[in-house]
Amino acid sequence: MIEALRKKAEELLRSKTVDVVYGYGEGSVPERTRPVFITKPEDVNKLTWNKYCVYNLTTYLKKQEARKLGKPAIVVKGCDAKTITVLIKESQIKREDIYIIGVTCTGIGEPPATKCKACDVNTPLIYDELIGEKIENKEFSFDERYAELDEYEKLSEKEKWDFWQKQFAKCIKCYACSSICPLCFCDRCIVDKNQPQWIDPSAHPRGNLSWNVTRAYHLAGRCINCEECQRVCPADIPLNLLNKKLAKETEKNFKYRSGYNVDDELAMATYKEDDSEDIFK
Amino acid sequence: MKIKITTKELKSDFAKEVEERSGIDVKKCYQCGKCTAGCPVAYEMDYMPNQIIRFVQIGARREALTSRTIWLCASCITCTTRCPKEVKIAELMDVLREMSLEEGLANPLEKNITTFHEAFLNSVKKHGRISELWMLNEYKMKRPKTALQDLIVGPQMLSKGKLSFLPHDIKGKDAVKRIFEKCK
Amino acid sequence: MQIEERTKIGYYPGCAITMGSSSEEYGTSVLRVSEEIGPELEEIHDWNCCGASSAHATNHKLSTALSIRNISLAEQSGFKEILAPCPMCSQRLIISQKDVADDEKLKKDVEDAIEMPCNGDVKIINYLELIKNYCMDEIAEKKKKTPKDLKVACYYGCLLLRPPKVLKFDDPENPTSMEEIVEATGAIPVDWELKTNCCGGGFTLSRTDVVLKLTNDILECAVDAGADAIAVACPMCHANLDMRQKKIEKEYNRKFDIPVVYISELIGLALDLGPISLGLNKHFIDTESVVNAFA
Amino acid sequence: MGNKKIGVFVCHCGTNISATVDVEKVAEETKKNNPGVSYTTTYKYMCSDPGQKLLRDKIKEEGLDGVVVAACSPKMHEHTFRNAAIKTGLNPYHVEISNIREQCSWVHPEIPVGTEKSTDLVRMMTEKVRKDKSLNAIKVPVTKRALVIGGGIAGIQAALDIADGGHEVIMVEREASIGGHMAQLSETFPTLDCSQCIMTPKMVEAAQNDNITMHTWSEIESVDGYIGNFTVKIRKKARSVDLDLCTGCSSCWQVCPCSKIKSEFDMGLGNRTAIYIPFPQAIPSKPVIDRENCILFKDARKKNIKPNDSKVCRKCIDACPIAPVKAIDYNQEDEIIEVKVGAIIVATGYKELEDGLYGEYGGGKYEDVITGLQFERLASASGPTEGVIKRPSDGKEPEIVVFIQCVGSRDPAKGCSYCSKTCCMYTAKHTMLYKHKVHHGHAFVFYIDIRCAGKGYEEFSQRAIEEEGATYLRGRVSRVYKKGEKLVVLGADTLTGSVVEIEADMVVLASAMKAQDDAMEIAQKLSIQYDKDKFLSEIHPKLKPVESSSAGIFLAGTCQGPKDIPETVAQAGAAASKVLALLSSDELEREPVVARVDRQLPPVFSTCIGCFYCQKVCPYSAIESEDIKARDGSVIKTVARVNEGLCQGCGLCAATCRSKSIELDGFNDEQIYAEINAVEFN
Amino acid sequence: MSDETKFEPRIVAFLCNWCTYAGADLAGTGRKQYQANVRVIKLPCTGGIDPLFLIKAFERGADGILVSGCHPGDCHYNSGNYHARRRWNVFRPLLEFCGINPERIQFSWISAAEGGKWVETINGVVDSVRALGPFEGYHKINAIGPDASSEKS
Repeated sequence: MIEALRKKAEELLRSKTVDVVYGYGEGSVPERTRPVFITKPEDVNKLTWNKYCVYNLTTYLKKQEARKLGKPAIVVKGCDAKTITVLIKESQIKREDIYIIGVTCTGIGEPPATKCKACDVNTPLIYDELIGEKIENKEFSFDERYAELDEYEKLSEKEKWDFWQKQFAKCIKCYACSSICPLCFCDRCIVDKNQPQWIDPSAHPRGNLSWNVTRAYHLAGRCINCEECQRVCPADIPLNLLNKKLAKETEKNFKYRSGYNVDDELAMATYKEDDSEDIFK
Repeated sequence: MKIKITTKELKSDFAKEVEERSGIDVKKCYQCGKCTAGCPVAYEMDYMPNQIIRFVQIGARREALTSRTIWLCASCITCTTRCPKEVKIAELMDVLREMSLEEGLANPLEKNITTFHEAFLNSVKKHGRISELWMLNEYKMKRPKTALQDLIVGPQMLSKGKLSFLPHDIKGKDAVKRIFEKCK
Repeated sequence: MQIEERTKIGYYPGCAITMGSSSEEYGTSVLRVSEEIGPELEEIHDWNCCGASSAHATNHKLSTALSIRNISLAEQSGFKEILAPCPMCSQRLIISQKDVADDEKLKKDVEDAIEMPCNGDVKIINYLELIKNYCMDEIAEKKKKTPKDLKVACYYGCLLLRPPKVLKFDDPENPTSMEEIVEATGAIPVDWELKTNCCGGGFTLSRTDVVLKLTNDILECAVDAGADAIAVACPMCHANLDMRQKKIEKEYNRKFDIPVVYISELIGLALDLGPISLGLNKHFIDTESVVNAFA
Repeated sequence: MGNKKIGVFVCHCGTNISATVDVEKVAEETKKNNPGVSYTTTYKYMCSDPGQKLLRDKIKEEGLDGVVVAACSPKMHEHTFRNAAIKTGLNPYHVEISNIREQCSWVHPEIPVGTEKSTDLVRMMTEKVRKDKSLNAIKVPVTKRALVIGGGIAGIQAALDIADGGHEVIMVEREASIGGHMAQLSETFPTLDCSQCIMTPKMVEAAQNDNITMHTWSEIESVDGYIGNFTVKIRKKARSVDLDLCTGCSSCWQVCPCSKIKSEFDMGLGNRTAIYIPFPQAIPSKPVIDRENCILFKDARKKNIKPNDSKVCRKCIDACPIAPVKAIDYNQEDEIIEVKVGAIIVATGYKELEDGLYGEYGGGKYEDVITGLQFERLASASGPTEGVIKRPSDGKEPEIVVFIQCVGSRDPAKGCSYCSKTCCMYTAKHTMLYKHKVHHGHAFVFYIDIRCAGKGYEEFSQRAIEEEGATYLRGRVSRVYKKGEKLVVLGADTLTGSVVEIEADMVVLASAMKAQDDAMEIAQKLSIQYDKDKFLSEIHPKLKPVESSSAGIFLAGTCQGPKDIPETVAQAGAAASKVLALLSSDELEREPVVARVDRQLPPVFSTCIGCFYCQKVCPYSAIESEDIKARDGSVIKTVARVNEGLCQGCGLCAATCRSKSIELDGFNDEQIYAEINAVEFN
Repeated sequence: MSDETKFEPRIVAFLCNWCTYAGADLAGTGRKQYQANVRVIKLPCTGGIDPLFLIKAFERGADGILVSGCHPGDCHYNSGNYHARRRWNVFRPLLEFCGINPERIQFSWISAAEGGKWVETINGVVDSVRALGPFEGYHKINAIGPDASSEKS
C-alpha cells in the first residue's frame, strides 16, 4: 500500500499534475507520524501510511504556507475526505484544484479512536486515486452512530452543567482546537473581533462557556467528526462530544450528514417548510 | 312557537289585513326595540311591544291577537312618539284589540281590562255619559275579585261628593245609542 | 289675542270633571278661574262622553263617532274653539277630528252614525293652551297672592302631549307650558325627570297593580326632586296620584304625603279665590300646605 | 464618533404614559446614570408641533449628536422624529425611539414598575444611539411601467387610471376575457343599474387604451426585484388561437360539437362549447380552446401524439375562415415573456364559497339551492334564462324563494369568521329583482344582522322590506331538505322566539366571498403577506390600506378582503394614484437599512472568507461575489458583496456569518451589542 | 435576590419588527396587562438573530430568553423565520446538552394580530422561568472574571 502511494505521488509530481503532495511521514517514534509536504519526485519515499496516521491533512488546505507550494495532491482517509466535500460546498476550494489520494483505512490510533468505532467511510467517498483494497463501507444505525453521547445525555441538568463547567474550566484559550480544525478557516475568528467583543478572550468560566459553545455551534452542520480538536486539546476537554451532539441534532432534525454528499444543501444555509416546529409556541 | 309558511298558507295575509285596517305600515318596523324600551307596562307583558309588531310582520295572527300585551298597553303613546320609523305602535294596538275582540281571541287573563271597557261603554251607551258609580257597579259585579280593591277609595269618594248616585243622562242618549248600533 | 272670540269658547267638560264626578274639583276650579279672568266658557249643549280609552281600545269607529258628535254639536253652536280641560277628551277629539279629515270613508260613516255633518274647522284646545293663549297677562294683572317658597313638580302625563304629530302641543319630551303657568302664579317649578311618564291612566280599576308601580315611580321622583306639590292638568293623573297615594305609600312602604293640585286650582289660589270654591277640599291628600303657602 | 452628546426626550403622551410612568424620574435617572446623556427633558406631546420644535431646538442648542425619544411605538412616530432631526442637519439615523407606551405604560399599571422598566428601556436605547452611525438614503432608478394582476373591475380601473396618467400598464388576466365577477352580475346595488351596461364600456376602454397591454389567459410565473425595478415573468397559457389572426367571427364555436360543457361564466347554469368565448361581450372577443374537454385534445392525450396530429375532430379549424394560415393552432404552447415594471397592483379578486361546505343546506346536492352568483346569472338578461327567474331543476317559476344570508360568513366553525360585507346588500337586491320579475312571489330572507353601511344602502335594504315586501326573518337556517318538489327550510325568527318552517320552491345562499384558492401562491411569488383567511394584507389597516407589505406592490379590490364595487373602484383608484406617485420620480430613495460586507486594508481586504452562506440564505439574491484582485489581475480573494438595490435589510446574512464580516446598517453588531449590554438587570 | 419568594425573573426578548413587535404593540393598544419582567430588543427579523445575542444576554444576567417572530409562511422577508427555526432547532439542544434548562430559551411565533398571544407568551415565559428560579449557574460564572460589560473600544 505504501509503495502504491509513493508510486502515485511520484507520478503526480513528475507529470506536474500537482506541485506538492500532502502526506504522512515517519515520526520520531514508531507510534507517531508527521505531516510531510513532498514537492520533489525523489522525496516520495518520505511518505508512509500506518494506523498512526491520525492527522486530518486537509487542515493544511487553509494554511497560506501550504497553499504557496502550489496545486496539491492530498492523502486522505475516508473521514478526512468528507472535509473536502464541505470545503468544496463552502467555496474554499475547487474540486479541480486538488488531487485526492484516498486511502482505505480500517481504523487509526492505539487504542483505536472513538470515531473509528462506527466508521462508515473505510473507503473514502471522494477521491481521484484510491490506494489500498476497496473496502465495502458498513452501515450503522442512527443510535449506533451517536452511541457515545448516551451517557452524557442521560445526565441530569445539574450534572450536565457541572460536568461541562468542570471541562470548560480547564480551557486555557489556546485555540489549538480551532487552529487544527480544517473547517475553522475564517481569516478572523469571531473571538478575535473586538468591536464589539462578543466573546471574552481571557480564560475564565464565562468566556470559556461562550467560546466553546460558539465554536461548536459554528461547526453545526459542518463538522465531519475528525476529532482533531479533541485530540490536540492540551486540557483534554472532550470537545468532540459537543460537535457530535450537533451532528446528531442536525441529522435528527434535517436528515443531513456533513461531508457525505456534495449535492446536499448545507444544512445551516437552507431550510424546509416542514422543519420541526416542536420548540415553537 | 312554530310558524309554518307554505304556498297555501300565504293566502291569508295577516300583515296586509292589519295594514289595511290601521293604515299603519308595519313593514317599516326594523325591530330596534325602542318601543319596548320606553314602554311603562312592558314589564307586565307576555310579549314585548316590538314582538307584537313582529307577529304582525310575519303573519303570526294568533300570537298577536291572543297576547296579553295588546290589553296591557296603556295607550300612553310613548312608543309612537319615539319610534324612529314612525310606526304608530300604540294605534296598532287599538286595531289589534279590536280584531282580537271581533275574533273572540281576547286573552282571558286580562279579562279585568276587557270587562272594564265593556262596563264603561255600556254606561256611555245607556246614558250618553259615564255614570261612574253605575259603571263601577257593573264592573265589580262582573269581576267580583276586584270588589274589595277599592274598599277605601270608594266610600271616601262618596263622602267627598265625587260619586253621584244619579246617572248623567243626556237628552240625546237615544242618538248615542244609535251611534253604538251603527258602529258595531 | 282676539277679544271677540273669548266669549265664544265652547266648553266640553267631559264626564270626569263634571259635578258629582270623580274629578269635579277640576271642572269647578276651571270655571271659577274663567269667571275671574275669562275667557268666557259656554258648555256645549247636550255633549256626550268621548268614549275615552274604552272606545278607542276596542272600536275605532265608535270612538271616532262619539267624539265627532261633540265637535259637530259645537260647530252647530257656532263655536270656533272648544276647551276640553280633560286631556283624555281633548286628545280623543283632536285625533278623531284628524282621522275623519284623513279618511273620507270614515267621515261618511261617522256622519251617518251621528246623523250630523262635521266640517272639522273647530279648534280643540286643552286647558294649558287656554291659559297660555288667553290668560297669562290677566294672571299677572290680577294676581293677589304669591306663595312662599312653594316648589311644584309639573306633571303632564301622556295625553296632553302624545301623539305629538297630531296634538302639536309643546315639546313632547321636555314640555314647559305648565312650568310657565306655575311661575306666573309665583310658585317655583322644580326640574324633574318623569313629567311625561305614564301613570297607568285607565288601568286604575282593572290593573291597579300597574298603576301603583307607575305612580310610585312618579311620586318618588317628584319628592326626590324637592317638590312640595305636584301640579296636574288631567283628572286621570290626579286620580291616580291623589286618590291612590295612600295605597301607594302602603304598597311601597314610603310616605309621600304630597298634595296633587290642578293647575287651575293653583291659578285660583294666586288670584286669591277661596280654596273651597276651587274644590281644594275634595282632595284625598290634604292640600292645606299649598293653601297655606299662598297665605 | 468618540463621545456622543445624547439628548433624551421623554414624552408624557398626554397622560397615556405619565399616568403609569413617572416620566420625570425616568429623565432624571437617565441623566444621572448615563454619562453620555448630556440633556434630558420631558414634554406633554413630543409628536406635536411644539414637541418637534423642542426637539429641533435642543439638538441645535445643546449640540446633540444622538437622540432618544421615549414615547410611543417606533411604528407610530419614528419617522416623525427622524424627519425633525433632518431639519437640524442631524443624520436621522442617530435618532432612536424607546417604546415606553405600547410596551410599558399601557401594559403595566403600577407606577414603580412602569418607571423602572421605562428607565431600562431608555438606557438600552441610549446605548444603541451611542453606536448609531450616519446612514444615507439609497437611491434606486424607477422603471416607468406598471403591472396590474387581474382584469376585474379593480384591475381595469387601476389600469385605466395609470394609463390616463401617462404610463404604460401591463395587465395580466388568467381567464380568457377581462371583466371578472362584475361582468357576471345582473344589476348592481343600490341603484339597480345593469352591471354589464357599466362594465362593458370600461372593458372596451381598457382594451383600446394605447398605454395598456393586455395579456389574457395568462398568469404570473415569477416576480423578482424590488420597488421601482421588478422583473416579472408572465406565462401566456396556450390559447390554441392566434390572437393576431383571429377576428372573433364566431365560426369556430358555432360548429364545435362539444356543446354540453358547463359554463363557468354562467356558474354552471348554462352550457358552452369547447372552443368558446366566456360571454358575448368578452374582451378580447376571441376564443380559447378548453383543452380539458375538447375531444381532439382528449384524443391526442390518449394516443400521446401532438394535438395537431389527431384527426378526431377538426371542425373548428376547418370552419376558420382565416387564410392561408388558420387562426387556430392546436400545437400552440405556453409562452413565457419577461417584462420590467416599477410598480405592481394586485387585483386578483375573490372566489365565491362553494356550496359543498354546507351539508345542512344540501351541500350542492339540490339543484334548486343556488348561490348568490348563480342567482345573478338567473336574473341577468344575458344569462342562461335570459333573465326569467326559473328554478334550475324543472324551469318552474318559484313562488316562494328563501334567501339565506351569511352562508360561509360569520361562521368560525366552518373556518370563516369574517363578514363578507356585500351579502346583505346583494340579498336585498336579489329580493327586489325577484319581486320585480315574479310579482306574486314571496321572498323570505334569513339574516343574523342586516349590515348596510354605505351611502344609500340602509334605505335600499329597507326598501326591499317596506316597498318590495320581502319578509326578513332573524335567524340562521339550520337545515334545508327536499320534500317532493319543495325545499323545506328550517329556520328561526329569534325576534318572536319561534321556529319557522318554509316550504320553498328555491333557496338562494348568500355565499361568502373567499380568497382565491391560489392567493397564497401569488402572495409568495410577490413576497407579500396574507391574513388568516388568505386575503392579501395591507401594511396598515388604517393609514396604508392599499400598500402591501412589499414596497412598490399595491392591493386593489377583493383580493385584500370582501368589498363591494364602489369600494373596489375607490381602492383601485387609490392604488393607481400610489403607483402614479411612484412612477412620477426618476429615482427612489429607500431606507438605508441594508447589509454590508466589511472591507479592510490590505493584506486582509475583508474578513470575509467567502463561504457564501450569506448568499445561500438571502431571500432576495442580494449577495454577489467579488474578486479582490492584485494589480496584475490575479485574484487574491473572493468575497461577498451586497447589492444595495436588492437588499431588504432582514439581517439574515449577518446572523449567518460566523466571522461577523457582514453587518446590517442600523442594526449593526455594535448597536445590538450595546443594547444587550445595557440590559443590566437590578 | 436573597429572598427566594421575591425572585423576579429577568427576561430578554428578541423580537422581529414586523410580527411580534407589532403584536406586542397591539397588546399595548388593547391595554392588555402582563408581567413587566421583559426587556425587548427589536430586530428586523428573527432570521437576523445570532445565537451570540442569546449568549450575551445570559452573560448580562438574563434568567430566560424569548425569541419570537412571524408565523411560518408569514415572514416579512419570506424565509427569515424558517432559517431562524433551523438555527434554534440545533442551538437549543446544544445549550441543553451543556446543562442549561431549555425552558430558559423559549421560542414562539406571534403575529401582529396576536396581542393576546403576546401577553400569554410573556406571562408563560415569566412564570416558567420563575418556577425554575434564578439562573444561578450562569450568574456564578458571570461573577468570576472581569466585568462582562467592560468594553475595549
